[in-house]
Amino acid sequence: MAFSTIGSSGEAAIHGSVADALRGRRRSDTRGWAFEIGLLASLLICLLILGALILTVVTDGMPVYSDRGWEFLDGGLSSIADRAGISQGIVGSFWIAVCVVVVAIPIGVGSAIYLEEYAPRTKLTSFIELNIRNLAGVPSVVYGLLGLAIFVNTFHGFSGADGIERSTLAAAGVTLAVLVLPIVIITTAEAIRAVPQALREGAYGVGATRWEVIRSQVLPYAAPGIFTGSLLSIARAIGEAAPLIVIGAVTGFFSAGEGLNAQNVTDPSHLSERFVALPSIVTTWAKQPDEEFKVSNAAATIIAMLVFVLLINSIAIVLRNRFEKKRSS
Amino acid sequence: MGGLFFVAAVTSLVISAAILWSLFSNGWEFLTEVNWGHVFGSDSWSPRFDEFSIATLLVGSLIVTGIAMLVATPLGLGAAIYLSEYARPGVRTVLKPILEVLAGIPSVVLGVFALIWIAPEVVGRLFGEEHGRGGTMMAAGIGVGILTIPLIASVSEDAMRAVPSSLRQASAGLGARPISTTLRVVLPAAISGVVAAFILATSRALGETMVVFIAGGAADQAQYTNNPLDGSLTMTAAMASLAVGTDQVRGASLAVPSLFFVGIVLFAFTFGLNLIADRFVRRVRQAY
Amino acid sequence: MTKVTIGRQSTATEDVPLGQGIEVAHQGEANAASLPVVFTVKDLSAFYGDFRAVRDVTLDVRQHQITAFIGPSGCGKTTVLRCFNRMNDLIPGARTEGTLEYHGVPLYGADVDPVEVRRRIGMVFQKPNPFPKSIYDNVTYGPKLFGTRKRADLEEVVETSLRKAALWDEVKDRLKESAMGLSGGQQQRLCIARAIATNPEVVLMDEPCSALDPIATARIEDLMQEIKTEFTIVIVTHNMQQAARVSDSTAFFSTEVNPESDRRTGVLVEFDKTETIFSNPSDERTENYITGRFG
Amino acid sequence: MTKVTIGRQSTATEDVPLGQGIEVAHQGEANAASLPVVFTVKDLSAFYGDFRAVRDVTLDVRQHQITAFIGPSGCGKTTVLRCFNRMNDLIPGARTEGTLEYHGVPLYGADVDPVEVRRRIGMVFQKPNPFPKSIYDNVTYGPKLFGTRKRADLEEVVETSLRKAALWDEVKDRLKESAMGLSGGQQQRLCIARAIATNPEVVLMDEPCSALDPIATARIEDLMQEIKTEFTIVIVTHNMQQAARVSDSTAFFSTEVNPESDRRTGVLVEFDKTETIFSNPSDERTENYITGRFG
Amino acid sequence: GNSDDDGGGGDGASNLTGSLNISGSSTVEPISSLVAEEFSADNPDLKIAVDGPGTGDGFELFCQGQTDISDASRQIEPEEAAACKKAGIDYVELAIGFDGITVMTNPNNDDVECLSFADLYALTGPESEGFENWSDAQSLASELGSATEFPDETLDLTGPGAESGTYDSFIELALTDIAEAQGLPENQLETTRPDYQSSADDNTIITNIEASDYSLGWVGYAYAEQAGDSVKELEVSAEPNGECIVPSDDTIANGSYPLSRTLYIYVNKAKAQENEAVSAYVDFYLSDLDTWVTETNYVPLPDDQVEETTSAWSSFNGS
Ligand SMILES: Nc1ncnc2c1ncn2[C@@H]1O[C@H](COP(=O)(O)OP(=O)(O)OP(=O)(O)O)[C@@H](O)[C@H]1O
Ligand SMILES: Nc1ncnc2c1ncn2[C@@H]1O[C@H](COP(=O)(O)OP(=O)(O)OP(=O)(O)O)[C@@H](O)[C@H]1O
Ligand SMILES: [Mg+2]
Ligand SMILES: [Mg+2]
Repeated sequence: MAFSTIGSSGEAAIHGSVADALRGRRRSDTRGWAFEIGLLASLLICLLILGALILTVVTDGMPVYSDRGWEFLDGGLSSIADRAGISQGIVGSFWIAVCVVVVAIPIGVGSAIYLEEYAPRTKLTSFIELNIRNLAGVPSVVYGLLGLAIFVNTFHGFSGADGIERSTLAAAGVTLAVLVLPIVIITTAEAIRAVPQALREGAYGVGATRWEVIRSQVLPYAAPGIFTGSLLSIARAIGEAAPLIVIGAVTGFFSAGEGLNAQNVTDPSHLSERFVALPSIVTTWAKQPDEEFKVSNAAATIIAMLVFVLLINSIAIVLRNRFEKKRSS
Repeated sequence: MGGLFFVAAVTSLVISAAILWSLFSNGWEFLTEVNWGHVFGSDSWSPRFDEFSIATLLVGSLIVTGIAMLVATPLGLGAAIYLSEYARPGVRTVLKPILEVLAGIPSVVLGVFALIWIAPEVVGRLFGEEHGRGGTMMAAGIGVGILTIPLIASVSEDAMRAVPSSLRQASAGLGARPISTTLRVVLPAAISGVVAAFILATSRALGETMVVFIAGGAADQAQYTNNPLDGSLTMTAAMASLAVGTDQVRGASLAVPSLFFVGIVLFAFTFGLNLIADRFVRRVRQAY
Repeated sequence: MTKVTIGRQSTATEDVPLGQGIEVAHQGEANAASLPVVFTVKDLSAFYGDFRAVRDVTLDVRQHQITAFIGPSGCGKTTVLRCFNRMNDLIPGARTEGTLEYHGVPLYGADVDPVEVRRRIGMVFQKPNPFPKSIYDNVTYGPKLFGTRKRADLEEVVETSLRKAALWDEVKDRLKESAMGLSGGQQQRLCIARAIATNPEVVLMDEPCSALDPIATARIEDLMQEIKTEFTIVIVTHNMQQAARVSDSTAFFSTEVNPESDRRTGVLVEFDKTETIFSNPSDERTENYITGRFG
Repeated sequence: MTKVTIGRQSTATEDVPLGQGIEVAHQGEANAASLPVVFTVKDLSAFYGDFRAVRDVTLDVRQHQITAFIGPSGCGKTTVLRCFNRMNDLIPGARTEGTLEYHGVPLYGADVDPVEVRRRIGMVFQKPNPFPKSIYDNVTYGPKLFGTRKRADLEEVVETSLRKAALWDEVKDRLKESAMGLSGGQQQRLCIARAIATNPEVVLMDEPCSALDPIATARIEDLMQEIKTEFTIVIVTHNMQQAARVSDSTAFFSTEVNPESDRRTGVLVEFDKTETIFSNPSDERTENYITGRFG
Repeated sequence: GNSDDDGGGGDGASNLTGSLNISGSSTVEPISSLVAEEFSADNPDLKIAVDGPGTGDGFELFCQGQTDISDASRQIEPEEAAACKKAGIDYVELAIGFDGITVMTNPNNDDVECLSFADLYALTGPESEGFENWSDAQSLASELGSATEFPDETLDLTGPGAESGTYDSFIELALTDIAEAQGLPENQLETTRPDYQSSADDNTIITNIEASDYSLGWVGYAYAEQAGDSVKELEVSAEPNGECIVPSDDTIANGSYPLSRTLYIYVNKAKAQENEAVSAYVDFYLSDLDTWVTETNYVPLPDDQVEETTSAWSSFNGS
């Protein structure tokens, strides 16, 4: 090494040797440079794909809106391409989201609280946790089979109906709620795990009971995380098609009240009727031979769906980033 | 209060039980009545001809999943490494959402995208225009791959961020350049997380339905083929087709029971993969 | 064998017997022994799962005294302290063996409710951990739990507690502001205020100053001297001078490496009047430690 | 004003002038000034973003000497130390002002490659941070980076480095086993071995013993004495006795609260021969600190 | 609680309630959907659902009494009729229009213009299993008396799945007779070769046709028309070397095009009696048959057949 002899040699000499030693090979590190470029590239490719996707959908779908605008959203299904609208799909998706909020989120948050705050470290507990992680990985189409066998065939779609009328919106909604339940549980559990132990100890230290600690410290602190997780799961549910198909979304014409007025959309009687939802409409139309359905209408429906889904997602993402920053500082 | 929450937690067990019950109580008819010669002997999946060549579906799933992984692994891993090791905080907050948005795209959308864009623009250009005119396993595979990129990216990024920065500092302190630190310290330390990401993604791809159903180039019935440029059915696509064609048929042929039979096979595969992945993930957690 | 003399003023040269050396914040040690015993500890061991973190702890904590725990890192000070208000119940698998009585009542007795215990025995932690709420809400958190609802009462509690915690003057105009905006030292004093707001009999403090700067540290040390007339205080500290300055009795813990498992178990080496511990400790390990050869 | 005398043997009563009080591990201080200067620091300030963490640092680090940084928490010891091998470059927004020369070469000069700097100026961190690899791979990590490939060479490096780090005998039979299996003290010595394996000129140590038990600490202190003949060492420590025991020169940092922003900025209070700092410091803050009035 | 006035307008809002379930042929679905759409404009509170899983599946449901009306692209088969009888379900059969089956190849394929049933049998019949090339079918075709020259190119065969009426009709119209003449066993009279790319989804068929230069496939006339120039419609002759006829509205309506079929709806009598909506819907259906059928690209019935249909309905409905 260059410096073994430093003690003896003169300062000036050293200065020189050190100077050019340190000047180093900064510019010669091509490997590292290429590596970094490659990595960045893979990210940019993802960006590209996203761009292509959105561009395709918009170029194919936008004409429908520029031609028909509100009419397309407000109109009902039709076998005439330039009459067809998606109001029934919006109604369906709306109620599916409601089911998620009403069924999945309370149960999910509840289980997460139990697992993080109450559960003793027993075999049962770790089994439940393993079980939840596995449920999160079960293919959505399998959940469809669950819905078909249990909610449709066994519970008659919660509507007491018979025959094909058992394939109700309620059955679909509950199925999707079940499908996103593991997601709610996992995200909530993470949010709760992120609550500093110091906060809990502080509260316990002045003699709070477990529930008081959860209510006054844990939940408030974890709220943003829980909220984010819930939003993401709603978005997921709105986008899922496979289970709907398996349960038996209507493929042809379907009348569900008329129009996109608040009164019709929020009419809970839809729950006990057969259904379509935005994703199932996309599927049916994408499989039509008629280009107007297959491309234009399908793309237009996708735009409507993406607006919902991406809106919800980005709210969630922004929220989370905002709080991550707050917390880290 | 605790009791209430406990009940909530237990519902997840009920759900799993329900899934198993649905699959087997309905699949039972198939398992008992099918002529197994038509399951292992035949070379085509066509439930209405009582041809149940599971091999056709397995190979279909294998090919699509394989293509998906070939697409997703390099992209997802590359993105993850960049975000966790190279991107400055500012850049990160700009780039990360790309993946998160991508993760939010519903699979139907990617299905349509694969059919009307990937098929002609990617498959068509790469493998000859005649292969780009319709759905193929290639187009579907690429679509599914895109769908799984965010999964691979986020899981392996988490794993790499779990590597304590003290190790990076130690490496830098010894005069290592970022590339050495990444390849020799961070990746080895995070390897089980990366593996887990890969397995999880595989399981996700295996279970992905809509993309293959819409862009897989076959419906209802498929001949055995191992050429990615053909159309064929995966397990999931076969289920979807059965559902669309037959969602209201009650037990006439073995068609509907076969739907649940495929369900059982698919469930078995994904369940196994998830279990393995879980092992790896937990190894990451224990590591530090 | 030479020795280091660390003097308040390095110019000082004449030697002084160690005992008086300590700035004694407490008179009449003579009758200390006569003060009522709050905690009786006999052969206490604390476990995490099947790992024995500390063993053979035997000491008495007396009323209106400040008892200090010192010792190298990992010797079990925190663990023992957290047994005193059953804080360890929160850690899965944590348990104790041996005798730990609070006014003669076995703290780990079957019919003892840990929540009640913590209402009588408050705690201040190593890292200031105010709630992400207003200063006011932080102090009133405990009293509200115990049913104090009237605004007037609460406001009184806030003022008195903050005064006792020597924080009132600094924050009286910003009670509604978030506690997170306070400096580390202020936050710690707020935590003390929060702890005494429910007026417990005992206050346990785990290295309350280790995260603070010298000035804040000094404030809190003075504060302890003031409130000890009302409360019984047990304090864990890494800082021998601090123990010497503030405490009446000192327990010195150390660790012994268990040869086969080579995990280190804490032991109580010596417990005695603070001045004794620092003037002529009877155990050589204590001596090595306080002379700072190690740690 | 009374004072505490803490003696190696509490029975000792006769007084000794402070200077000799320090166990001097280094003879011939006289010619220290003649040793070549490795680092020249003039009016150095270090910033994180626009927060000035430490300012007005002026000192010389001389070859084959041990220079200690002491001072209360948050006073910028680590920050300054990490400027010496540009580790702070890794922290976004971290920068310096003022002069920091290494053998007369401005370390932050435009054409200086931080990677090259770190190859000559090794570092040992507060928490032992061995790679989750085998002991062998840990030590050879650096040499391999710089192109040493031959098995024989590597093995030699491993043995010599581990010997210098006084670890060889304990691990020579288990070189292929994971370093995570070592005790804290062994891990820290492994990190030292890893740092000197690339044969740097300078080794920077940030509280290398703070995570260790007394015995391990003693080992590492002795170790420093042995290797200082080959390397120049800069060490940050919280433990004054340690600084007194091992270092030739000592820099005492303290913090000043900036009234408006009320963030605390570190300042170099005093830099001098270790014995001077501990016997008659010229600054009162230094004195207060070493007499342990503040934690 | 929905507002009665609505976009539909139309003749007299009778405003029925209850529900109406229609299923069956995916070929007929567009027609029934269109009717349903117009009908529900007048009856906003009536729940109508139209599905198109396929004629076979439709009759399954119909004969279990799950649906009120079943769309069919062929007449009900004996087994299906038996099933209905067993379930005590009585029905009226109403013809509503024509659908041609179009035989298609890829526009780039210039070697083939017209195929006879014999050719189709040689290319797609049960005996053709395993044929990879058009030319593989040559010998069988000539054996059946056809003079058509097949190119020596890979044969990419695609068609509807067994559940669709189009599939059945194709076999009935083109294959079965020859199969019998060839003396095939029972179980092979009613099938095509199993080894072809089939699909319930006519779109997939079209795209498969587009996908290969020497593809061959068949699909409903309507779909072929919509697909436009992306496929090449072949002429068809019933007899080997007979007159080649191009599929068109006329040739189909006047029955000269051999590969055309009649479309039906089957109405469950009992339901029609107990559920006012059913009969009202059928009335509405028949009131303007021509429009519905043409609007959905099918071929309307000639007037005399319209007469038959309406009388068939009124004779039941009247009684
Ligand atoms: N939650 C826990 N689970 C398992 N072991 C623990 C836990 N907390 C502490 N320990 C172990 O118990 C022993 C005593 O820890 P404790 O924190 O009481 O030491 P301490 O004297 O407070 O150290 P310090 O001075 O660093 O705070 C240590 O060996 C530690 O590793
Ligand atoms: N990465 C960072 N970003 C912003 N500020 C930092 C960062 N690291 C340290 N600081 C601040 O710089 C100041 C000096 O920190 P530093 O770690 O150098 O102190 P120290 O003397 O090493 O303290 P200790 O003895 O606790 O290690 C502190 O106010 C700290 O809050
Ligand atoms: Mg502690
Ligand atoms: Mg530091």
